[in-house]
Amino acid sequence: MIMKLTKDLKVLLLIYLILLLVPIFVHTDLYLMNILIMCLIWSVVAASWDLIMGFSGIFTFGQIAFFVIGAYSSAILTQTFDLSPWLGMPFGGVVAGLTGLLVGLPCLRLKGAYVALVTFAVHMILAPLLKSDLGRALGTGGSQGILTIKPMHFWGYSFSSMEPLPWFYTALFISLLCLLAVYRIIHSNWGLAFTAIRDAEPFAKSLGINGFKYKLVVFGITSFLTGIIGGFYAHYVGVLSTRILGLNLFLILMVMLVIGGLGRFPGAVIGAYLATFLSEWLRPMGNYRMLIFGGLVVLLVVYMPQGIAEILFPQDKPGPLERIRRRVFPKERRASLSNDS
Amino acid sequence: MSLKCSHISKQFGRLKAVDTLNFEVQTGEIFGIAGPNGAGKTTLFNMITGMYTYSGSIAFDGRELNGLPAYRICRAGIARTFQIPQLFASLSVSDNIRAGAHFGSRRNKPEAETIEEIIDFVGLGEHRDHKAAHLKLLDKKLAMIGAALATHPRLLLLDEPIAGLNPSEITQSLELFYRINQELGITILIIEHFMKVLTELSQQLLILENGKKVCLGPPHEVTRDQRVIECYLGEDHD
Amino acid sequence: MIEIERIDVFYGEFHVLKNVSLNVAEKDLTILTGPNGHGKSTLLKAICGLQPVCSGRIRFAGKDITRLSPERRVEKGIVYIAENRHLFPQMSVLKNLKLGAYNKNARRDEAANLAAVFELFPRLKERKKQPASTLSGGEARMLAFARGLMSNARFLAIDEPSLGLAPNLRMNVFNAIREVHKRELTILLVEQNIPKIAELADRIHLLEEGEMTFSGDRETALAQDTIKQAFLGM
Amino acid sequence: MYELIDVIISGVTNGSVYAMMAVGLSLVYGVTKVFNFAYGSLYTLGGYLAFTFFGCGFGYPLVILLTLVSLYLAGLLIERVIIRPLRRREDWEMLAMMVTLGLAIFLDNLYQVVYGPYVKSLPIMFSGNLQLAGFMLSIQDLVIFGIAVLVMGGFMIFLNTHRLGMAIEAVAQDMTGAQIVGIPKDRVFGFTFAISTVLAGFGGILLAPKYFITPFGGWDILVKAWVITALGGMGSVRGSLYAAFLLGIIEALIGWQFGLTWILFAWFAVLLGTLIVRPQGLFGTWG
Repeated sequence: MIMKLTKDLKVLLLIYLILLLVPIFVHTDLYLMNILIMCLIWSVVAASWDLIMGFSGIFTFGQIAFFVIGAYSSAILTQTFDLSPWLGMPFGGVVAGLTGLLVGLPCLRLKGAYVALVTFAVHMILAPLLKSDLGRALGTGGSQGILTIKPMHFWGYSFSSMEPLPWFYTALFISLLCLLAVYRIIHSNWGLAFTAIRDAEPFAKSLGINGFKYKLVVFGITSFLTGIIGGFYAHYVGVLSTRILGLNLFLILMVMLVIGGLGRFPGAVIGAYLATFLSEWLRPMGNYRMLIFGGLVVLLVVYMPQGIAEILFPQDKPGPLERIRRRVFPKERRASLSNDS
Repeated sequence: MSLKCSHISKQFGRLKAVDTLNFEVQTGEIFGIAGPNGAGKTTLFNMITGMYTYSGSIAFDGRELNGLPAYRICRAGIARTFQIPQLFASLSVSDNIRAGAHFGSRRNKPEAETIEEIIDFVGLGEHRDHKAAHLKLLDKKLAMIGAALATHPRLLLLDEPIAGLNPSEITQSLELFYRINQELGITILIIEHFMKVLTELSQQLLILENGKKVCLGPPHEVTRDQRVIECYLGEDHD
Repeated sequence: MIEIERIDVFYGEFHVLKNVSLNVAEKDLTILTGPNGHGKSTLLKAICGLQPVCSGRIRFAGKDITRLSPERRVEKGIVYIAENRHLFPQMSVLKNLKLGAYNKNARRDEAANLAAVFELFPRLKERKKQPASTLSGGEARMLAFARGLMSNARFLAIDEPSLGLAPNLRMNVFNAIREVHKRELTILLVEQNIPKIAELADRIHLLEEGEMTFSGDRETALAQDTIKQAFLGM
Repeated sequence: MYELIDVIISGVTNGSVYAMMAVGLSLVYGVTKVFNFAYGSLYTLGGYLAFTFFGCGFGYPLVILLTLVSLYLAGLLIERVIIRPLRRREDWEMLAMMVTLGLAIFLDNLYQVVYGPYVKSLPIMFSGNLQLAGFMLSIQDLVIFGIAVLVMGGFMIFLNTHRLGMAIEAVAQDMTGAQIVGIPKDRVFGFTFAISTVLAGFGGILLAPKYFITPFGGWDILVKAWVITALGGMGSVRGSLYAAFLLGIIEALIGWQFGLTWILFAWFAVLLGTLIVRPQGLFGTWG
């Protein structure tokens, strides 16, 4: 296990090392830099979603809702109180995290499909809520959205949309922090508890794991991380509207997870990069883009449900050849099993 | 006295799975439970470990357990295994045991030390880093017992721990149960169908049928009891 | 009638049946005994198609049925009566019985079979409107048995019919089995309560740790201490 | 007062169609354990298919017939091609949710590509109103209500008396038991999925003259059918019926009193309230 930890981490750090150097070659290409920044943002959302869905086995559909809540909170706070976005982002995280706890609470007693329903309903009602009078009173700008969100700044230097480099390295830094947090959690005792509850809840409880507590914790922590990066998104893009709650983004995020493989940590990150690029690459296809994405999800789930992680990080499972061999020669398998002991 | 169950009952719809049952388990003994399928044996375990709500009282070392959630009962010093091996399939053997050591135990001993001791104790050294899902049945059972032991229990409930094992594996398991009882001083409650095993292992034997106590006493007496022979061993048995 | 040839069955990594062979002759009542958890039920399920077989063959009336779907086996007359019953809890007793006659060979005999079943278990007739979930343990077992009889079986695989039953009910079930056997049905019965039922048996088999450790006719079996030891443990 | 009764009548009409669709969603979950995210898109599919057949110049009876047959075949195909292969896997219920979500978005965008983003509508089945005890009842509404009730009633009778219907219930109540009596499990799964597709699509046809057809219009319906199903108890057909009428009326009242934007909140509030008190829904049982 110890060996595997470092392997996951190595992959992650290698990715970030490459990303650190990439701007040297492409920093003049605004379009490409923008895609890279979006990759960094979505990788955090995908990894958080994977933490709750893949590692903890809780089927939630509320991740984008928390992302949006984080984004709006940070935008509104920095605007209303004229605060620095550096404070807005953690504040967005906290609001999203608290909402996560609130949503998680009724989900504790519910079974799989019901949890999906409640969280999906949160996603579905968030747009009308933000557009409503109540939302407008909070400063969401109603259906128009928020049009002028403060950009980030650093030591008095304000980031501009024409210069991608500061944005890129800030995104790199924040997303790396968030992903390292996800990595730490997966390999901490919390992660142990999450996975234990997913794999065998009664056994986990009989070993002293408080199921309620850890399910709540995972709701809180994943929505917190998602909220932070949501805050960054708000300041980076500069405008916010409820359009982001449309189903396209939802599906693209799902593609990220399916490509990456559920519960295969750096998988979701890689899935996020691939899906973001794929999405950009398909943009000229117009309406066909989402058609292709939908079809892609169907094909991937049916034919490659373990995602790309299956290819990149094969686990100590018998490979396909071995499985066929075992099916054909069960006796041999029996002999080899008893030799082991 | 270690565990005391007084007038405990559990009903599922119209079915009385456990029906006003009374018994006491003495500290340090091995206490056997047998009875036909559906007699309420596993239900009883689920009640003791807080997986079911029930009526009546179960006290452990004088502390009332009824109403405590499962994880608190574990921390009170009761661990269990399951009939069909339950493990954290995607985690390694040592992580399975770590879960017990970290969450279940209140001892201040370093976790790593506990894990090593237990892996040695149950004899899973070579499988330490293997995924639980890929173990064979005996090793799964050993890993499950190991995780339970890692919580430093004073009472261990074993639910049909040798079902499906071959004779040499059974011998190995029984030896382990003795060592758990003798070396670690843990009281054991064991459900088993194999009469021979129970008569050898246990100091007291409880026979259940339809949730009711049929007979309770030292094994050699129980197996001669007419009612036990009728309900469990067969009427023409001698 | 049933010929099982060296079958192996796995549950995941766990080798449940190891190279098991068993023949049940037509119109015989064969008892399969052995300790719990040693593969008796799995063998019955393998015969009825509920448990895939890894290697080996199963033949019924001379034809290979190893890869046949459960419903095709029921059509051929192979009927399983499960130990844990598998009734349809929210349906009435009558509906449960009618579903027993689902396969197309049993459909036309539904009325006749229903009358016969009610004659055999008058108790069920009294309760035919009641949902199955409200039956007592013994009644539920009767219903499971009766539902099996509705399928126009040629071969019945009965899994521990006496389990958890009070002695009088147990006699009821045994009498029913005796009655059914008289109608020239072939029966493979998994049972631990041997002395009660042994007088009916033509052959007795002992399955231990997934291996057939004894096969023989009634007299030899009852003379053997191994049988007693194996399932009484003493 | 008159207005209130009008509102309730409209609620009951919508409720009847919701009930029909919720029964389909609940059935497919109860029997096949698939939580069908594409259910809303299949509702839309019904509308578009009918629209297409109208384009061929057919009249209502033939259009409905052709649409329902196509829906049935589509349901069989979907079950066979993308759901059955998943069933072998351990985590297939989760994968089934993802695959149907993918299918939903695929279908929605397919509609958009084929039919364009603008609303389509079906001709009104019956125009005119009926004067009854001082109330104006639209004949169209009455017909919709009548058809929905008939379909549901017929479906209930089918489930309770027909052999195949009983087989479906049997699989829902005990899958192994169903196999023991010789019910072909796979065929029942396929048939159930196909029937639920027909119910969804039929709902689409019935509501299309009133609410139009849009490529993404199914999501609203999915959430509603979903809430009804959860409120009534997953897999409980009877529960879905009560919940559908209840929510149909609540919806009409809220829309009338507070405006359309609050409808979704009301649904969600009712759902959450119920789930907190009874996590298994009104009539559901665990397991």
